[in-house]
Amino acid sequence: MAAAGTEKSLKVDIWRGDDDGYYQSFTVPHETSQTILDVVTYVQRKLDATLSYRFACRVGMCGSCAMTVNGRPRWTCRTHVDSVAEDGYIKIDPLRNFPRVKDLAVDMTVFFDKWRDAKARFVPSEADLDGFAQVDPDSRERKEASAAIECIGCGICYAACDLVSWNPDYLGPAALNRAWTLVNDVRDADPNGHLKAVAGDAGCHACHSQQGCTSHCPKSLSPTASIAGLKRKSFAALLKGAL
Amino acid sequence: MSGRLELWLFVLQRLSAMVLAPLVLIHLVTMIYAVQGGLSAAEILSRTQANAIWPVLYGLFIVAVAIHGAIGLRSILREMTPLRDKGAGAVAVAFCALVLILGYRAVGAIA
Amino acid sequence: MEDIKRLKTDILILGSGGAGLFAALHAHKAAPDLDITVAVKGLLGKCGCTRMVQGGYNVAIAEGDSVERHFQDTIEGGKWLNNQDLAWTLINTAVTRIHELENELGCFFDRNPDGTIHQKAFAGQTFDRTVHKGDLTGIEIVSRLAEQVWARDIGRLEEHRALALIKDESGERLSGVLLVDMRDGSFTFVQAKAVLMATGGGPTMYRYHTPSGDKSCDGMAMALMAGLPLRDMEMVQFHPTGLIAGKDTRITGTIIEEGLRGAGGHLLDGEQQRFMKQYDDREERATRDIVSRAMFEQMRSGKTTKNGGLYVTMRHLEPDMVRRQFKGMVERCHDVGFDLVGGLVEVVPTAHYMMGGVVFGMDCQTELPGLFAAGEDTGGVHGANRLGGNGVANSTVFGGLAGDAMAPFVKNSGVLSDPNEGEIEAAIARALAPFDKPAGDMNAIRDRLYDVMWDDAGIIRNRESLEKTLVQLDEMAADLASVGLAEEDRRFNLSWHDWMNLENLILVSRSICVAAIARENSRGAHFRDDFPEAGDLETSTYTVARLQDGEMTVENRPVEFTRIRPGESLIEEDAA
Amino acid sequence: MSVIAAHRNHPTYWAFLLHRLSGLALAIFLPVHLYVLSMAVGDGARLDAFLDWTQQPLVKLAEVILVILLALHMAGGLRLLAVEFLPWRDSQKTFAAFAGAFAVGAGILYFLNVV
Ligand SMILES: Cc1cc2nc3c(=O)[nH]c(=O)nc-3n(C[C@H](O)[C@H](O)[C@H](O)COP(=O)(O)OP(=O)(O)OC[C@H]3O[C@@H](n4cnc5c(N)ncnc54)[C@H](O)[C@@H]3O)c2cc1C
Ligand code: HEM
Ligand code: SF4
Ligand code: F3S
Ligand code: FES
Repeated sequence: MAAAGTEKSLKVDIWRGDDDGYYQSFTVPHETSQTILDVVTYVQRKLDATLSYRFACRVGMCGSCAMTVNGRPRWTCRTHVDSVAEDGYIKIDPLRNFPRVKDLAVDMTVFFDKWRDAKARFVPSEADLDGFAQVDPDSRERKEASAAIECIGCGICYAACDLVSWNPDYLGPAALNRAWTLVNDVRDADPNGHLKAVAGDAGCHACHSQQGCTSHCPKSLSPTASIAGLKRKSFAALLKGAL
Repeated sequence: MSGRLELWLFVLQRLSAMVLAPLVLIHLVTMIYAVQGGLSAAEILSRTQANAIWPVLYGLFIVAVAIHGAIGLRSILREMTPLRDKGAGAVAVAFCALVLILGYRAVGAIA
Repeated sequence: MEDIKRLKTDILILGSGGAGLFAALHAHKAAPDLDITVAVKGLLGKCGCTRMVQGGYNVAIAEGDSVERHFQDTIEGGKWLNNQDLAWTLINTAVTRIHELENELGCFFDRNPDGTIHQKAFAGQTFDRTVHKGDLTGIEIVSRLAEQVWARDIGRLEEHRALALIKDESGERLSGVLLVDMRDGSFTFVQAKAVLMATGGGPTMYRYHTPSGDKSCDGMAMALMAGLPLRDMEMVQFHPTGLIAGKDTRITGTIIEEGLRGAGGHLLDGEQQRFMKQYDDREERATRDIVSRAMFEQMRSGKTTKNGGLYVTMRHLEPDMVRRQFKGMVERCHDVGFDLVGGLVEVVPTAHYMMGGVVFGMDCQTELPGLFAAGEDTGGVHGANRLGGNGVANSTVFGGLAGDAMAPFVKNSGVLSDPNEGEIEAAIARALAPFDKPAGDMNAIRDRLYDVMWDDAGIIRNRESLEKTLVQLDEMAADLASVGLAEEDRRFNLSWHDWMNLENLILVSRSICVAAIARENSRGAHFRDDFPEAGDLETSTYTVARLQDGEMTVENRPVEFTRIRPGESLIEEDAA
Repeated sequence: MSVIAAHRNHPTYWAFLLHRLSGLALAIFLPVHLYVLSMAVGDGARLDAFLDWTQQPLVKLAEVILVILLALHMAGGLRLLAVEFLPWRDSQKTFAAFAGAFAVGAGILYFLNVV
């Protein structure tokens, strides 16, 4: 492929199969504006039509395309090859901490189930359904909520966290991060319910602030800070006897 | 399971840590100061027996560290060894008891 | 014969964009005892275009604004081709829907400094009425919808692709939908009392396109195969600025915000010269269709960049302003090696949205009893052009209405009718066809489809180019039919799905071409250089395409001006 | 390949690891320490003999390490308490560095005084 042999090429090792699998090596031409998703796509389109992977939006909005790239969990559609290749070498694995489906695709069900178990969803108050609650954009609560709200549910934090591997019941950084936005949502009718849901045995207190979540979140969110917030709030609630 | 155990353990561990921090600091500073002359039993005892504050501080330290260390060990065991809730809990309780017993003997000795 | 799994459900929803998720929630609310299943090509809430909405959600709630004004803008934007009753429903129900989104589902839209809801300007509108959450409104909406669905007892068939609408023996009623479980490649027939088609169209047959990768007009193709009529298929909206990052890059075609032009960004040709002045006095700030056409002409003249596009640049503007105001865009460009703040970013117009789609009524019913449709799969709401901000309103409004309608439909007249087994078998045979053939170059067919549609059936078209395209589409269909897949392994086989995507795209492209040939004028998104005039508004017609015995037929039907006629206005001050 | 998996190779993970290992080491050491101290009960000579034994360089080194660990653990613990109880965000990395520095400082101080 490399035109006149001048272009560089990449050596790419890709995990094939499910839990029992192997690495398959490919040589992929290196392009200037190439992302890891492009590399994977190239392999599927031109080199091995059976390669499985997942993506949707192509631009970092859907959180479907996360994989492990040279050992780190990343969104592949927004990871420029040049920023991760080590001497022209790339190794791509499926996302850690998830059951594998095939090749680079994992089963994310557990991640969504935990989101549900963390009761990480808005609880409306019956009273106020017609207007818009007045919310000062500079209030502390709104700022806390805003700082954490733009999660795309990519599961990268979940893959980066050792607690998830050590304690399979642990709700994980993303679900807790979402719960924190709700605890700070002045419109939510059940802040205590949210705290209760995350203060269980595998909830926010299981987190040891490893901060793998925060250092890998492609949206630069800090689940660590959100979880710390939940720890504080539930601590206070416990002392007040509200839990 | 009450569902609140972890929360209580968290609270206890953080509170005990907050208690330990100044105590350890004091201990470290006195140790650094004390070892300058070289350690001896008499020297230790003369220092600790001179003021009733020492036994109190060390007594507090023992309680705090027994709780704190036990909870810490429990997480490590649960997370990094095949021991799960029960086993880790048992080890933690044993640790706690051991530290309390040995600790009280030691504090008793220096008082 | 293939072993297939059979499931039964009361309500089957295809797709999990704004339309699908809203339908699920509304149907569940209306009748919690019904069994509801959402089947989706990707993961629930993590695919489709609603998630990609950046700008926001149009709704007339501000003081001084009115539903009449919003309606007027929508009809004028649609160049008088809209089904006015549908548009009226859209605009009125959007008011309910936005409150529902904010107060019941938990979307946390942006506020003004005084704490009231913020509404921003969006092109083509006489009032600032776009509710938003930063420039990631779609993520907020779909994430909130998805988590509400997860929290309820609603079934999910994720990574299940709908292949065909299956009728009952009589052929008079929908029996269910044949799906393929993409993970293991097995087939499932889901028999349902009501089915909602909310697969979201998506003009991904053009070389440059914005929608997410899972969209390949599957719903429209299934509708055509089932003999259903599609209206306004010639109306494909192009967005002026998509990224172009070189061959084999997935990010190519995705949107670079329009706000860049609004904020003073310049478009340059390959020689770094501005060119918009030749086309419009407003230069870069002209409307979407004008800028897209100008760019297309410019590209045809050959003065393109390395990757075959043009440039947008902000380098003459205050770098801090650009960095602050367009943070997301700056980062996105950076991730593929472009410097938006101080350099040049390569852009092209890009196929964005299909105004056309399945003919449906106010309660979202289609011609086929048991089949409902909502969202981008449907036609008629937007006419010849969709206002920015009316797309997500459309999918959430009609998705919700479909849910409201399906629940009583199932209760009152829903039956599980037995499928026509022959149809199931035929659909399976069609899906499995490529496995029997020797591997071939599917990429070449895809490239050809992209190029042909882009060059001859896209931003500028005429009879000759469209007829040529139709011939080529037939050739491509024949080529595709002879191309097989190398391996038998059906598990998570994306190449197999690519094959089926192509098949659907080619079919739907044919409907676009016949409709575009039938419309001998230029309106909104449809521009024919052999008929550049808009034509008489009073006698406006809309196109309806159908597949009948393998032939794509089309007819023009008169638009009914049920609420206002061209020249009239519902806005009091205008009328006075 | 590096000694640590790439996803773990960031300052706060190192901080976590050090904190955990130091905590573990302390937990193992503490009972011993208390046992030895309790020998002071009535039998100063045994403790003194023991203290003499601790004058051996190897034991000395072990002691220094323990003190470093204690300092490390405390600094790490304080960092954690700050992360958890003070509404700070991105200062964590600075804290990790600070913690390390404090530990080394205390250790050296001890070392200098002892040797
Ligand atoms: C980049 C971008 C930006 C946009 N910005 C705006 C904006 O600012 N404002 C606005 O109003 N509109 C905007 N739009 C348009 C808006 O996104 C769409 O109008 C609307 O979201 C369509 O919703 P939908 O529910 O019909 O389809 P989608 O949200 O696209 O959902 C379709 C669903 O169907 C699934 N599906 C597809 N095929 C199958 C199959 N065969 N079987 C099962 N499931 C299937 C898909 O996976 C997906 O889940 C934008 C669109 C794009 C692409
Ligand atoms: C000097 C004051 C101390 C402070 C401020 C402190 C602080 C902390 C904190 C906050 C934790 C919680 C870590 C987590 O769960 O993520 C912790 C864990 C721990 N501490 Fe301490 N601690 C101190 C002293 C001690 C002492 C003297 C011991 C010895 C027994 C000890 C043993 C442990 C253990 C074993 C853990 C578990 C480590 C882990 O879970 O990773 N600590 N400490
Ligand atoms: S918090 Fe960040 S890493 Fe985790 S799921 Fe959300 S966006 Fe992804
Ligand atoms: S990585 Fe895991 S341990 Fe806590 S800070 Fe993040 S959730
Ligand atoms: S493909 Fe959507 S985030 Fe990467």
